[in-house]
Amino acid sequence: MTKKNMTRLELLMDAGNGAQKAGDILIKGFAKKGHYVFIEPLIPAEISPPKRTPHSLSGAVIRVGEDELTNIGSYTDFVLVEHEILLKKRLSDKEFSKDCIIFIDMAESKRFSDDFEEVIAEAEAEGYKVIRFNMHEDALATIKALNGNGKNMYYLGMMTKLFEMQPEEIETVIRATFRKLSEDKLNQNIGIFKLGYDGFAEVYQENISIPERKIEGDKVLLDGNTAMALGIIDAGIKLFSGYPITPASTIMHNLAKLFPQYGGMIHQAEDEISAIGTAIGSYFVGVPSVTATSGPGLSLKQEFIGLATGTEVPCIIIDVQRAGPSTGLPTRTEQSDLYSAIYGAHGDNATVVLSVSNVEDCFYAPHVARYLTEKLRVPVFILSDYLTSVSYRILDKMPLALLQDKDVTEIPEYILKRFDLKPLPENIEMVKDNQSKPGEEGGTRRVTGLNTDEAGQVIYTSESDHRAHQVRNNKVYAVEDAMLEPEKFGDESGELLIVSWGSCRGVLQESITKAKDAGYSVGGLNLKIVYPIPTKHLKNIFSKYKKVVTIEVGYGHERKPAQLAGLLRMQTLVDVESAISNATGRPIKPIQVLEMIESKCQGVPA
Amino acid sequence: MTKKNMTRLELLMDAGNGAQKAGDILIKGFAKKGHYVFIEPLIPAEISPPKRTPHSLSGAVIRVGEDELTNIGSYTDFVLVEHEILLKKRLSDKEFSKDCIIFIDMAESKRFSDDFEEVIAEAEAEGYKVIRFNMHEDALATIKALNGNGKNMYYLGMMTKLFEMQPEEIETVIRATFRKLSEDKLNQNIGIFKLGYDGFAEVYQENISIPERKIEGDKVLLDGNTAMALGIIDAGIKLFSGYPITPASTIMHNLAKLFPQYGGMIHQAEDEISAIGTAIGSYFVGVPSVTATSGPGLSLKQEFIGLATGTEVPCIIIDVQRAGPSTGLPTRTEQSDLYSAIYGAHGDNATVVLSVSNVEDCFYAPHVARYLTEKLRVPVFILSDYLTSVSYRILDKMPLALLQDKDVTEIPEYILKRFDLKPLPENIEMVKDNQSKPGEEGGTRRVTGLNTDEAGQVIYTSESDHRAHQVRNNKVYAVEDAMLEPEKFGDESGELLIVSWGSCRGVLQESITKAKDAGYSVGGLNLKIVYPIPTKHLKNIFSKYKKVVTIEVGYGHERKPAQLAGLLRMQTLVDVESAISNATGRPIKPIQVLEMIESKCQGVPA
Amino acid sequence: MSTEQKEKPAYGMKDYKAADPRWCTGCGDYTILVGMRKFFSNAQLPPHKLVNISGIGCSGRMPHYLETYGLHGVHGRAVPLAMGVALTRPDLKVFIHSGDGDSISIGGNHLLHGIHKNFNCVYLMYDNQIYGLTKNQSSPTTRQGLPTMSQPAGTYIEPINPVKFALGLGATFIATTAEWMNKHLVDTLEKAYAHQGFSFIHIAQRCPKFNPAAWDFQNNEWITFMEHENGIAADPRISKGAKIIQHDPSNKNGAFEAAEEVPNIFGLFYQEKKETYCNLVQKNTKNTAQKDPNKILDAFQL
Amino acid sequence: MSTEQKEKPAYGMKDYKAADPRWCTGCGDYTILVGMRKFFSNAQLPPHKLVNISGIGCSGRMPHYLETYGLHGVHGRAVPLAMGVALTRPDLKVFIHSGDGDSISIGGNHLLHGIHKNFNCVYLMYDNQIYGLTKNQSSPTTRQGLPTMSQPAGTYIEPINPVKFALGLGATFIATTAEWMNKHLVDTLEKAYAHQGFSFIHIAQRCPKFNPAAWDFQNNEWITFMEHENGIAADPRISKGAKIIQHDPSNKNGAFEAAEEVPNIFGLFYQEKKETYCNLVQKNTKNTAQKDPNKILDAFQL
Ligand SMILES: Cc1ncc(C[n+]2csc(CCOP(=O)(O)OP(=O)(O)O)c2C)c(N)n1
Ligand SMILES: Cc1ncc(C[n+]2csc(CCOP(=O)(O)OP(=O)(O)O)c2C)c(N)n1
Ligand code: SF4
Ligand code: SF4
Ligand SMILES: [Mg+2]
Ligand SMILES: [Mg+2]
Repeated sequence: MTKKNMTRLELLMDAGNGAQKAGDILIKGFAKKGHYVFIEPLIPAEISPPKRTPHSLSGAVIRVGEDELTNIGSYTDFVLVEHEILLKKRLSDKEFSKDCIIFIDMAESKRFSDDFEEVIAEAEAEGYKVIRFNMHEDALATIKALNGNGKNMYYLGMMTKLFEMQPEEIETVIRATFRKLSEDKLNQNIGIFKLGYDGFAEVYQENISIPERKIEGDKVLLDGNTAMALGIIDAGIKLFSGYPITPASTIMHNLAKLFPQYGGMIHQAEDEISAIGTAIGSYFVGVPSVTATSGPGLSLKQEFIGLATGTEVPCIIIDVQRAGPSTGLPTRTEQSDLYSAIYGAHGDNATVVLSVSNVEDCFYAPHVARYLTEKLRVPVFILSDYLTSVSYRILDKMPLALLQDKDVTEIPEYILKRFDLKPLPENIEMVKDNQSKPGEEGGTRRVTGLNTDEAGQVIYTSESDHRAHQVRNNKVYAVEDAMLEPEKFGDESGELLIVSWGSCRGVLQESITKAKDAGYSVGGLNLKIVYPIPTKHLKNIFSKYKKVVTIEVGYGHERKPAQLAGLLRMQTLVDVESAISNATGRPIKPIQVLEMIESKCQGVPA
Repeated sequence: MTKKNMTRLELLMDAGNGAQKAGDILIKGFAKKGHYVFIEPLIPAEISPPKRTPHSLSGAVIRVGEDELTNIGSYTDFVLVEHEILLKKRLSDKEFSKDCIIFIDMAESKRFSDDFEEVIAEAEAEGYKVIRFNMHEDALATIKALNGNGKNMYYLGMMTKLFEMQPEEIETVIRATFRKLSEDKLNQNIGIFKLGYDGFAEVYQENISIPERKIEGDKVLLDGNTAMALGIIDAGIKLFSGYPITPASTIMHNLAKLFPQYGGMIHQAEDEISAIGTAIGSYFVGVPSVTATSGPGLSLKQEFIGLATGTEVPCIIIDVQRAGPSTGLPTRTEQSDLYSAIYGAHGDNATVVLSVSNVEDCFYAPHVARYLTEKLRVPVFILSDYLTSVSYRILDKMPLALLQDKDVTEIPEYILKRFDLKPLPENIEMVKDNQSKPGEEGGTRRVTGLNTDEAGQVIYTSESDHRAHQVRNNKVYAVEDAMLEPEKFGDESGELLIVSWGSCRGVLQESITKAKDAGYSVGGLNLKIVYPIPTKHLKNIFSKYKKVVTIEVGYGHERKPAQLAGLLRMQTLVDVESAISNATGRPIKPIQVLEMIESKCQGVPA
Repeated sequence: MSTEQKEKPAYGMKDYKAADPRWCTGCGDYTILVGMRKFFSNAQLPPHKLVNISGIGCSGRMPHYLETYGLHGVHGRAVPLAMGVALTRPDLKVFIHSGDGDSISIGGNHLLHGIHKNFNCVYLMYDNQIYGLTKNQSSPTTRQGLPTMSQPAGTYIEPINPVKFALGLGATFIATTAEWMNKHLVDTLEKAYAHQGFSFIHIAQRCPKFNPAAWDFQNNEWITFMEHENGIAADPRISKGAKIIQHDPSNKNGAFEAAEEVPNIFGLFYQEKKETYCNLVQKNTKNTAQKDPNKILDAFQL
Repeated sequence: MSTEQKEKPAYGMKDYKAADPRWCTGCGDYTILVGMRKFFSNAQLPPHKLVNISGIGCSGRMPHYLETYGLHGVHGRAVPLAMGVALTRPDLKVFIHSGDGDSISIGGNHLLHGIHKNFNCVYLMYDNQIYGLTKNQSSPTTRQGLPTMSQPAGTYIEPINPVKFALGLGATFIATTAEWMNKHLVDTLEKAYAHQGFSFIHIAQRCPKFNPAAWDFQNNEWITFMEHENGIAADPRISKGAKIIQHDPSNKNGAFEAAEEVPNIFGLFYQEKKETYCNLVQKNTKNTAQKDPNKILDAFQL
């Protein structure tokens, strides 16, 4: 039995065969043992592409450990894969650890033996250990009887054994998960599971054990988009107005079920333009609303975003970034909508952009967005990304803010602090003095995207135009003035400062810890609010390091800094390099960061 | 008689009363005397708002001089205004020279004497000389007979006298302009004109004379949008696809008349999204096309712009910038769509952005845009602005390129040079190897916004994603590598370098000359291509000055550099300040630049 | 309070007047503005309960001139804004003002879905058969052959028939009127307001500036009024010389046939009772068993 | 070449096959793909003269699987792209592939104007009454009451009737078919292709993944075929048990009445000859006296 305090495994199957279900059950098992998990589903861009094609790859990457996990890590130690084509596809991502063990189901090798052997040879050439296995005959028979379903239960059984879990406990979770199945079918599935469990000893004799821990406090298992949906409710928002798009859709799906239970409504519009229009209409009459989308939808919303700025109607836009440009790679991750959010609408716009680094941020970002947009009456973005939106984590149950029917200024300070912010000044000047809500007697007023004076009258003079610009931008400066020093990791000064935003925070945190352990003089800084940026703080902090770099999941080059790097350069004039700028659609690995640190610090720990 | 080698006058009337027509006739008179003119129409944002309201202000600002004029200048020396409300409105723009002479028509002062006197007092308090006049009774009678029309002819007569022009010559122009009027009406108008001419001696005894010159070479009188329309034809573009919007519409209006005469077509789409879609469809099948819009339309086109990048289909987008954000001030000028053009589409996009500084640029920009978009197969923007689009100038007749039915690589080098560019390398790598045009046998292929490999197959791997980003961005780097040193004015090194783009070039050029004359150590630099920017050249040039600033017609602040300034900072890390950043909707005045130079150079000429 | 005082209406037409309009002299938009104020005052609608929403165009300026709440949005997209109001504040009354270009050119998809969703509002389509504010381009309702700045050789194709368009989408209220038929206009507004759902009103509107020849004001012979006990009576001032026919507004196929005469026919084409989308969505929330917001995370607990 | 060789068609079905499709097993899109290839081969259309254009959705992938030129655009906006092709290259043949969401939700305005402009193309609306690619949300054609991920308590409102929608816009060709009616599908494609103008085909399409109960395959009793000498014959394999009626496709009012039965009625609703917008625009250029491009600036000379 091998003890590990952290490992990563992955289950790779054809789409529709239940890899993610099996993964879900497995992590609930881990959770019962007090382990922490971080799980990233691998989802095809098509629905159920033909089996035995690379496009059909569907799976779950599961990182499990003794301590809290902030990211998916670098490499996989154990792979369980249904057939050689999926293995080949995943090999190309280069995410297996050097002594990775790959369990490959040989069921289909009879018809495709050459193909199997070729891929296995390829894997072995990389130094991985490939272990072939065949499912028990009885299992195969049951699977046949179930029209091909149930294979995932066999694999689940194998994993249960590999990680020394109690099969009875897992069985309970299976029963809960499939409670809608007939008793018969359920038993068949459990039968397969048990055969997998029992048969594993023949396949592999080692077991992995992660030190167990007593679970302290309430834990929840949540992915980013579910947390965002719950946060929307807790923030006191009453209307979600959206249009389906991957990976934002699941926010809508969650709310479609939950929102009516908490007095809210969801509206599926005919397109993204209409969706934000309806959100603006709702906020104009005083009802907090939100819209959510991904890249292509963000491009479509730009005109209405400008209207929200001009009319001073609050507006919250969630953008779950995916790999672009254009339709791009809809089920891969990226962080490259930052400029589109800040600069996308024509003319000089005033906006605030929040980013989320983890599930907890997803939950609280709607609160902060609501606070900012109602105080300032400028559009506020929440930038999430594919990785954050689909990844599950086990985490401490969050305290609620219960802003339903409360004034947004009652937002607890710990939430603002989470986004490195203190409360805004009480009075914020508006372009238009009268900000009454429809329904208020004596308050009748008109808003427009045309330029107006303080009385709200349409006017085309030089002074009024200048004033309106200044008032709008002052709102953004007010945010900058209310920004605390951003979160930092590692050394307060030294050779290298690494800056991150959004989903890279976890990777940064882990990498800095490791680099410190290795003796490097390095610090980390993560931005939650990415527009405006706290220029004064940053200039001060940057001056304490020899070199400042960013890590971002998005294209960057020495001739074209990645997006955050560019913004930091513009505002601080420090030579911030985008040291890691993955345009691969895959998360940054801690190991990449460590290697970068090594190279930047000339390989010499301080 | 006062001799002046340059002056500025303006005619202010209620909308619909023909101020711009009178201005047009006047400048043709100036042209006959060999003077150069620069004329900026003042256009209300509504069609014909009720008379005697500030919204009704319609007019023509005319700068006239002995030498070629590049901009509208700083201040007006002579104002002819129909009534006090218009004067009051225009006073607020603060564009009258300190010894400005204002001729005010007292026709309406009987009913509004207090109002008249109040405004006149206000003007006089500013130090202007106000001269009241009344039209001749016979003129009033004819105007009444003409249903209120013809007042502009009276004013035209006054101006003709003021500027010592031959009334017969002007009469010829009037006859040509109104050739569709009945002989009777025409004579009535000319009668009014003559009364204005004759009556002026009683109003004011001075005359202004600008040294006459023999006209050398062919001259044309053109505004920016007409030149752009003509350039589109000469560049060999075959389809214009657009949707009406001020101030871009007149490109469409011009082409609607002209294009069919030269084998082209215009398509009015149902909206801006459709307009660009149709332009892309046309270019996909190999027919050069263009779309044109202004701010709100640009916001709507972002999704399709990303598609053009992703599919590698050529695409030219003209954006005639107007004052934003949102609907803003549709008939005022601004330069703040730069970021929306570069960064508006979600994800990492690859684009090139040209800007136009004058009428000649408007004519040649379509050629360069076509060259770049067909060579690189990325979207190419042409950023014009309200000021450039509506302003007329007298200029040398441009040589034609006649690219109709020619391969775009046959573009004459002088045109590229005008945009500080040399020819691109012959071979530019594409994401997709096969770039055949529909109709070509054996070339069948599919394009998509999804990520593809070099064979054009949809693929979601890390390597292909990374490669596609790199190939797209390399196209933009190829432009950067082909960029010459940008145009410079004044000193090659010294205290201060002022950078401009678009319509500010003329102001910059004139200001630098004046500042040099005053002994300041100052240089100017104007960018025609604003994305990418020639980073290497700029770093080198910037290093030769103590301070670098930009002048831009768009919001800027020490906490938020104006758009070009921000880009320069990001790329060069030089502390480029946006020293003049008008968010007033009015052009920058040479005098503003001079004052800025004075303050930056601590008031001390070198 | 004396009875005399009671009889004086609480809200006079003047109470709905805001900024001075900036339209051209003779523009039909003035008449619509008066009609709106007349209708508001007739119905004694409290100004603070009214929300006038518009797109961009000459017509889009309407909200600025009405002393109510107003939202002047972007071009072609008043419907989504209005939907936000209707969904969340059913206590407010929504009026949408939109030109022919705004409605059916750039705004076609929103109008389509507004009609389909049948949310509660009064929709006024100001049809001057031209783009006014951008100075004379063809719109989808411009008559074939009319030269404009965008189609100077004459507008290429036949106009869209807005009534057939609305019928094809299952609209629950469709009426046509003209701004110069003052009483007919106000009657139509009243009827539309009383209807629960998306009330689509097509209004013929003069644009003397760019499309002066769109309608003939010398005689009424080209005009047909549709009347019915459930419909709208012919305009008393205009009906002289006009044809008057009977049409039952519950007859959808008949409406489709009658619509062949648009834009020369005025009255109520179709009306039908149907639950509104907003009602259904609101009900869904109302009928769902409410949960304790303190326990929102409990279902995700391990 | 021998006569035997000559008789072998120059383009077989295989010649139109490109990449392997990635749809779910049992997806109706496969059948449409086969129908397209069958039709192309029947008509012997040269692959390089064909342009297949699509929006986003499962259906939007079609061009990738056809060995012709293809343009896979953005969601809901295939029509503008197609218009660009039709305007500038009338020698190419344009086919548009679009789902129900793509067509009538986000793409409604473009479809509206495509129909109105009546440009030359064959438009295939793949109606699986659901959003497939984004995993099971309500579309404008989803039947009322169906629970989906976006409307889990059941889709709120009645679907839009695509045929009435097209009729209301003055479409010149409207037919309905179903992908499992193989011959009817190919016949419909042929008839649509022969029509000069915007040929709108509504295709009932199975989505076994998310909307398996949309159609009943156990019997044909719910099916009505419309036949006529100028129409499309009932599908021979499906007609057993189905009702067959006569409908004259030149009768527009009759088409509107018959359309009440959509989506259970198949055949040609309406066809009319009308000049296409693209023809008119092209003609305008062709009929304009051409000027010397060397003299383009002369009119502006002083
Ligand atoms: C996105 C966008 N596109 C174009 C415009 C320019 N624009 C303003 S109003 C208008 C059309 C006006 O026509 P219509 O809707 O018929 O209104 P009318 O002025 O005739 O009342 C257009 C194209 C705009 N403001 N925004
Ligand atoms: C602008 C934009 N919005 C949303 C999406 C996400 N999206 C992709 S396909 C689709 C709808 C699919 O439904 P349908 O058009 O009926 O096609 P089907 O998949 O059923 O064939 C949506 C909403 C997108 N790609 N782009
Ligand atoms: S342009 Fe036409 S619609 Fe616009 S204000 Fe003038 S008359 Fe009215
Ligand atoms: S989800 Fe439905 S429409 Fe899409 S491929 Fe699968 S079966 Fe076909
Ligand atoms: Mg109009
Ligand atoms: Mg569908």
